Amino acid sequence: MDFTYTILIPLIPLAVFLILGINALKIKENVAGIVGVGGLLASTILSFYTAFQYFFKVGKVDGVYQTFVEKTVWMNFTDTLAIDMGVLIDPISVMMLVVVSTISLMVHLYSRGYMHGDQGFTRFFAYLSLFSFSMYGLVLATNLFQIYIFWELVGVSSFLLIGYYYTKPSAVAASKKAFIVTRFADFGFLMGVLMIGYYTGTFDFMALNNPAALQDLSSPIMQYSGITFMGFSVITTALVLIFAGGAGKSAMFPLHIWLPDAMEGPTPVSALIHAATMVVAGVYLVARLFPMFYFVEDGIALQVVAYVGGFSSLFAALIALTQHDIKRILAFSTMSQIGYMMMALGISGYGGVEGLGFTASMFHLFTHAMFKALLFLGAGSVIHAVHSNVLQEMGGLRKYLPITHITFLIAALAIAGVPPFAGFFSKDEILAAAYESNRLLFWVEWTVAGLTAFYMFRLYFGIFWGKERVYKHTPHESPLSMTLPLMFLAIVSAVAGFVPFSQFVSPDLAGYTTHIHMNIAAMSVGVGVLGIAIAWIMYKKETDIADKISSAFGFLYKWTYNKFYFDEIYLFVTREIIFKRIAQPFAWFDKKIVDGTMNLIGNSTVDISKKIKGAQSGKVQDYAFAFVSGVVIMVMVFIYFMN
Amino acid sequence: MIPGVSIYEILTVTTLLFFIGIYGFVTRKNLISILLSVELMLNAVAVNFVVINKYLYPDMLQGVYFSVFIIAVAAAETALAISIIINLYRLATSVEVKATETMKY
Amino acid sequence: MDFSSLLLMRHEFVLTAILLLMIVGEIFVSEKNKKNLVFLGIILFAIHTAIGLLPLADGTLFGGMFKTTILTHFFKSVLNIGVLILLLQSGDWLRDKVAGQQKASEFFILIFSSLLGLYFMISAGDFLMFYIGLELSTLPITALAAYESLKQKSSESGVKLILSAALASGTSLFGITMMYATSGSLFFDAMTITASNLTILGFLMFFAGLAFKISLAPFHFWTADVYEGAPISVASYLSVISKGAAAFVLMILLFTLFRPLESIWINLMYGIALLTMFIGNLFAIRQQNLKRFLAFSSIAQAGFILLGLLSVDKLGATTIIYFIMIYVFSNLGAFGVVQAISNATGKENIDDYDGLYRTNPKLSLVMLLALFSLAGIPPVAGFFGKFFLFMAAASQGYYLLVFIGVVNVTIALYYYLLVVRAMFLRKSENSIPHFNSKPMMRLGLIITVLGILSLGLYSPLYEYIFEISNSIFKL
Amino acid sequence: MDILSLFITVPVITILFLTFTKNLQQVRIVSLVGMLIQLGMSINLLFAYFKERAVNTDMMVFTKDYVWFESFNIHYAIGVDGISVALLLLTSIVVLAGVFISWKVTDLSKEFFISLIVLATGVFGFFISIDLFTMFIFYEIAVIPMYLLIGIWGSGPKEYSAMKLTLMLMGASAVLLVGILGIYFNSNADGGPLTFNLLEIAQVNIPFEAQKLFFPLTFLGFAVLGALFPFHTWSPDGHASAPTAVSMLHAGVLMKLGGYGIFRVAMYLLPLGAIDWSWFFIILSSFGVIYGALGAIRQNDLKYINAYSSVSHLGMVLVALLMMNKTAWNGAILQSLSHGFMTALFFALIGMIYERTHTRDIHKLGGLLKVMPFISAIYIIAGLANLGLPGFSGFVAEMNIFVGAFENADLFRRVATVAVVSAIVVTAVYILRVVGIMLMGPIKNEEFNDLPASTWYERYGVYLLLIPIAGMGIAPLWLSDMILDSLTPFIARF
Repeated sequence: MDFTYTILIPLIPLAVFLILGINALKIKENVAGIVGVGGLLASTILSFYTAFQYFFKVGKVDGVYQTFVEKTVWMNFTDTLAIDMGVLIDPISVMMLVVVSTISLMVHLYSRGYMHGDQGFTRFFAYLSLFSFSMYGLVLATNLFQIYIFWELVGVSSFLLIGYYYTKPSAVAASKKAFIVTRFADFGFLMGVLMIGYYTGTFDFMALNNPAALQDLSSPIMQYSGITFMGFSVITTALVLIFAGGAGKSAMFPLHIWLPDAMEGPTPVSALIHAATMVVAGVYLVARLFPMFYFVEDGIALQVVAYVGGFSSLFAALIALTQHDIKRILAFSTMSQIGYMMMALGISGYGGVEGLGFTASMFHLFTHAMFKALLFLGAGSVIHAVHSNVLQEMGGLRKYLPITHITFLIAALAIAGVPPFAGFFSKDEILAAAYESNRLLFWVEWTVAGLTAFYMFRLYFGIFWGKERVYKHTPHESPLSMTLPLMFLAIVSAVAGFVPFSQFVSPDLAGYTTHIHMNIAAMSVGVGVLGIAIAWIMYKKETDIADKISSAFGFLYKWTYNKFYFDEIYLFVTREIIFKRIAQPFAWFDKKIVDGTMNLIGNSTVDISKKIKGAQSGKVQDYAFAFVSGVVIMVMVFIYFMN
Repeated sequence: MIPGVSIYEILTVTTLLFFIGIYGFVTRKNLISILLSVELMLNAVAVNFVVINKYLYPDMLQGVYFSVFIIAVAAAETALAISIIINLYRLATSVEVKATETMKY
Repeated sequence: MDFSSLLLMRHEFVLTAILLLMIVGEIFVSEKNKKNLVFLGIILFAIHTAIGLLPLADGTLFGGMFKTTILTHFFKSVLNIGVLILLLQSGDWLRDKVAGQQKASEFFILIFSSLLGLYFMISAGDFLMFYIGLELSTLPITALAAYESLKQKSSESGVKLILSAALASGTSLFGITMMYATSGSLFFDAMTITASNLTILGFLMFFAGLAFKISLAPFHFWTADVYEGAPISVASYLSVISKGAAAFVLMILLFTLFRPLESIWINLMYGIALLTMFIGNLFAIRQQNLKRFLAFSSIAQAGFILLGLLSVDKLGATTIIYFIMIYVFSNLGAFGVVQAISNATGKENIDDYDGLYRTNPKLSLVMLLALFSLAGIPPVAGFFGKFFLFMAAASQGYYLLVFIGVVNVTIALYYYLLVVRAMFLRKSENSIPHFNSKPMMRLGLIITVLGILSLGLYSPLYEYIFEISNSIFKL
Repeated sequence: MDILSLFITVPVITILFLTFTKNLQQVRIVSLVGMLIQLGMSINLLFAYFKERAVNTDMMVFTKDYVWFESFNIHYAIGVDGISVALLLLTSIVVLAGVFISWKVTDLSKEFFISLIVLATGVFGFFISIDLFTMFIFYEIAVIPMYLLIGIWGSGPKEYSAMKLTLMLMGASAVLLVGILGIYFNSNADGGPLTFNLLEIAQVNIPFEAQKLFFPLTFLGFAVLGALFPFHTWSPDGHASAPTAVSMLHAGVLMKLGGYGIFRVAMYLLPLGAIDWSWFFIILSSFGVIYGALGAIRQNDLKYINAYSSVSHLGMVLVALLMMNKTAWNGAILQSLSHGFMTALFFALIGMIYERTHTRDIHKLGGLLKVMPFISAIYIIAGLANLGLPGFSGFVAEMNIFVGAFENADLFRRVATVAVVSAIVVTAVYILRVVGIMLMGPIKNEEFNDLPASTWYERYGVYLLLIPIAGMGIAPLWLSDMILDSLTPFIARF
């Protein structure tokens, strides 16, 4: 089966980007919109066609999904080591294609309404296409280096999109922060890639993800795994470093600080990049290398993934409880949900039902993309209506924005894990997997499920119910171009749960069938409903319970409200340590010491010549004396040396 | 060939003469006397030539000729120097060494 | 006896003839035509230079007192060309400034006789001839230094020069007596130089006299003052012609007569070279008057010449001659420009040159080339001269000295660039106004520029010198 | 006239023509035409090289050899391999761009273009010559015009900077000259004649003591031009004072002579010395990488920022050269090329910004993206390229360097490698700092609103530099393979 045409999926958006980008100043808004959406529509159709072909036309060959690779050499490092460019078609990449296409298309449609009248409209669509191109490339990558290349590209397109309102200082700062923090993580990623390249002698996923070779320590890719670094095999170290890169992109603790600020970007961007697609790249990366993570040294690296994921999800959920900026709340919930996925990957096994965690994680990635994008777009629609994204300035919007209200509710139910919405199924699988393998993490995630439900409905009630606010001009429902995507996504998030996901996606590509685990489902739904109920009590009507509680847990509240002071710590490190304590002394050293010495050499020469000018006294007798003494000295030196 | 006088005595004398000349050159304040000291040096040399010739290599006369030339050249040198010094006197109304210290450093 | 052998002295005879002609002219030419004696002198000398280029057989005269080889012949021609350029450059000065004072022909007479002295010095076969040549080359110049009889500085420089010269010649004569005493002869061929203490003593004193003429440290102090006071053409004659000739002679004597003392004078040259380079450069850095400036730069250049002496073979000899030749052209270029400007405006300070390029671009370019050539910047000739000297030194393994030498090149570059800075970088409202230099000056400068540009790149010249420099060891 | 000597003759002829030009228009036309021809020739050379390489497996192709100074065995010997071909292309492009950018030079324009082209001639000559003597001559020819170029047409403390730059580089050439002479006088170690010819010397095995003595000298002599810490201080001042085109040419091309010379002369001829000394220079240069980057963080003058980033990037080149394997060397050459284009582009843009706003202090600038979108957009692209974004040349080069450096398994080089790699973060910091402060954010100065848009010659200059940057970044295969293949004779020496 030939999947070469899939190369078009990334290339079309690239072409669109170049067209729109090069004459960003000339192209009119509507043209740009049509070109952008059209281009992406094409890619989307192709992606769905690919998915259909892959899963149903080709299907399983003797019980396993095939992996198709089309690649060509891009650059040679050595005779054996090279960067290839190409496409790799296997269940998760196809799944990601579907996700990315769907969300991206929706966001494109939505943006035509949302960005309407903005003078940078064309530029915005150019950026979106650039992002889609990079994301497709990342998804289809055939080897570590290719994924790193597109990894950087999505990073930069996210940078551009966050800084889209470049006259807003906060936006500029946010974009810088996002880029530099992820760049810092990528440093780890790159080191990991280099180590893999050096110790295994290949970057290619097909070669790396070969379980047989991974278990046989004499195989070419594992031959150096004996070499240890700080007690771990170098391979493990490399994997941990690579995960660090993933953690940076996916805003895992402690590299999460850029995500909330990233909300400075236009809301569609937050929906596309910082909720649905780019931030899950980290999860995708781990999933991509799952066999390595799992088999190398019995998955020590995988443990790291699990605990980081688990902690991040709890950490983010706690912060989300107290935030006021609705987009930031969503941002933290994103972080916490990604934590879920990471954790699920971390505790997953490999073969058959063992791989439930893997499947669940991918499943959750899929569903989460849908309803989180929906939430963001909904939030966008709300902000579009009230021109504010502070929770306190909203309330009772349900009659002004009916469609937004309903869709938002569906999404909220989905994320809260209420059956039969999509979130329920994926979350249930995750919890089930966790329950099987790691009780501690299971309870953590269980709590998080409750917290999620609570803050989601705090948000929901806060926006659409609660006390009516006075709005400058009465809010009105967004245009169809915006609500259409909402409705579509709402439907998806409602029904996506019934996809028999484990049939398609599993670590060993074999696929298997799952069933609802009733007791766990009960527990999770229970805690979810509990959370919703509390939120109902506190925020449905205008009450002061919330304030009472918050004042009761004074310092805890302050901590969570200030995101545990993480930004401050980072600020301190960068401003005080790096800038003041390191860079400034360096500059001084350069100016004074290094440059100083160079100048000193020059000046001292001139000074000497000033000093000795007296010798040329102008007295002929002094000259004569110098002459004679010159002779005498010569003679004396000669005598000294000869005798 | 002066009987009873060995070459060493004469050479000692001439060497003394030479260094006296140098000493005079370095210490005199007056240009003319500096010139005289130069003459002393040259004469010391001239005597040297003659003596070395007579005492060591009497079969040839190179030294003697040389001393003749030295005397002649010295005369020319002196004449030239005097004329320049006179010219200087015309301009600076002094034949002190101090008059020749305007250019320095 | 066969007088045809006297043709070996062709240079000397022709020059003497010209000299006498000038005297005759001085006597018989009427007052108002005195100016034209300048042309006469230059034309005659041009003819002499032309004749000098004709081939000349090797040989000796007067029982070895006078020797001529293809090398000395070649070098005399180099000196001729140098003097010719110098005369061209000073021609206008003589006509306009001096001829009024009825002294134009004196200048020629004195210059020619000094040149004659250099000839004899170069082809001297014994110390008597050498001494006569030395004095004959020095005394007329002392007269010329005091040439501008109305300027006190001029007389002062004359006094300084003649007194120091007398001291120097006295010292070297004393040295000669010692060597005479030990070796029993004054003929270079007959002398048997052995490393006895007295000989070495004599050699050192003799060397001091020659070093004075080349103005090597610490025998250089007269240089700057004399250059400053003397007329520019005299200064340039001192710094180019007589210095070059003296260096050439020093090389010949060291390579042939004093070869037995090699182990001693090698170290001596090493030390003196270091001292001279540093003294020259360090003093040059803060000079304002261009004549003093060039004086010290020429001292530094002399220091570089000594590097070549360190390799006592064809290579060393060739590089030295080659360097001197290039140095003649470069320095004459610099002095020429200084003279042109000083004739036109009387300004001799570096600051006066501010913004020169914008008013007199051609002169500034000549100066630029000359300075780059002195500094040793490719592709102008000076670079090749210096580079080959360094190669000569390095060929004997004196890498440290080479390094110090190149460091000195850098220092030198600094002060040469100061002049360039004044001419090109600076802007000044009262900069020297534009003027057209006189035809003779222009011709002189053009020749120097051609020399500066071609001598280095045109390798056959070097190869030719390399060929003939064998004969130095046949002397 | 053979294909290579044309690279010297064409500029010389251009200069001759320039001397006869009457007015500004003629000056521009002549220099533009001359440099266009030059660019055409280098592109032609590229294809000719591929054709030749297919049939000819010598290290150097198109070799020509004319005796110059017979007694010294000095020849005018020329030849090229993949490396020099690439660098020639770089040079001609940057020079042409420089001509475009300095279209507006009116004060002594004739002299300006003459000196500019003299500089270029030196560089071209340096890259084609395989005889140490001619190489050295061209090296100095390339350095000297800088004095006039900075001193006359520069800005700020130009006299100081010009003098400093010239003297430091000349001082470096002092060290270099000793090294070269050392090589020359040891080139008869196997009893052959003394020679300056690189290829012949490479056949001789120079005794280890000599290599140990002369490698550091040769290395330093070139490395100062390559802005090796701590001899880099001429570069910030020099660049800050130099006129735009000169900064472009100097940072873009002239500084590459350093790395090229080190590779071609110091390392190729003295491999044992290189191995013996590498540890020391790795310390210096890898420190220089971080040092330059950190230095750039604190600067406020655009040109200083760029100068320090050059120190950091060229430090990478030196580290890579010392890592002693083909991948790293390939990276070093690619980095030389890519840095050449990028930094030239940067200086060109800085020049445009300065020309319009009359300041280079980023704190005085702000929101330029709104008022001069073209220039600012290109600046952002250049910045992203500079911090090694995939799709641009910088990434390709740096990845080669990193992978190559990582090939050395010993701890010391590992540490150096990590230090060098970590520079990508710092680079991002200072690039984004500039972008954030200067291009984004609100407009600081109302006058900026009515600044002129970019002119046609500026655009041409920019495109000229941008195309190769993107080209190298998107399709590096042919270039890197061409260089890799030329590296084989080098690796054979180690």
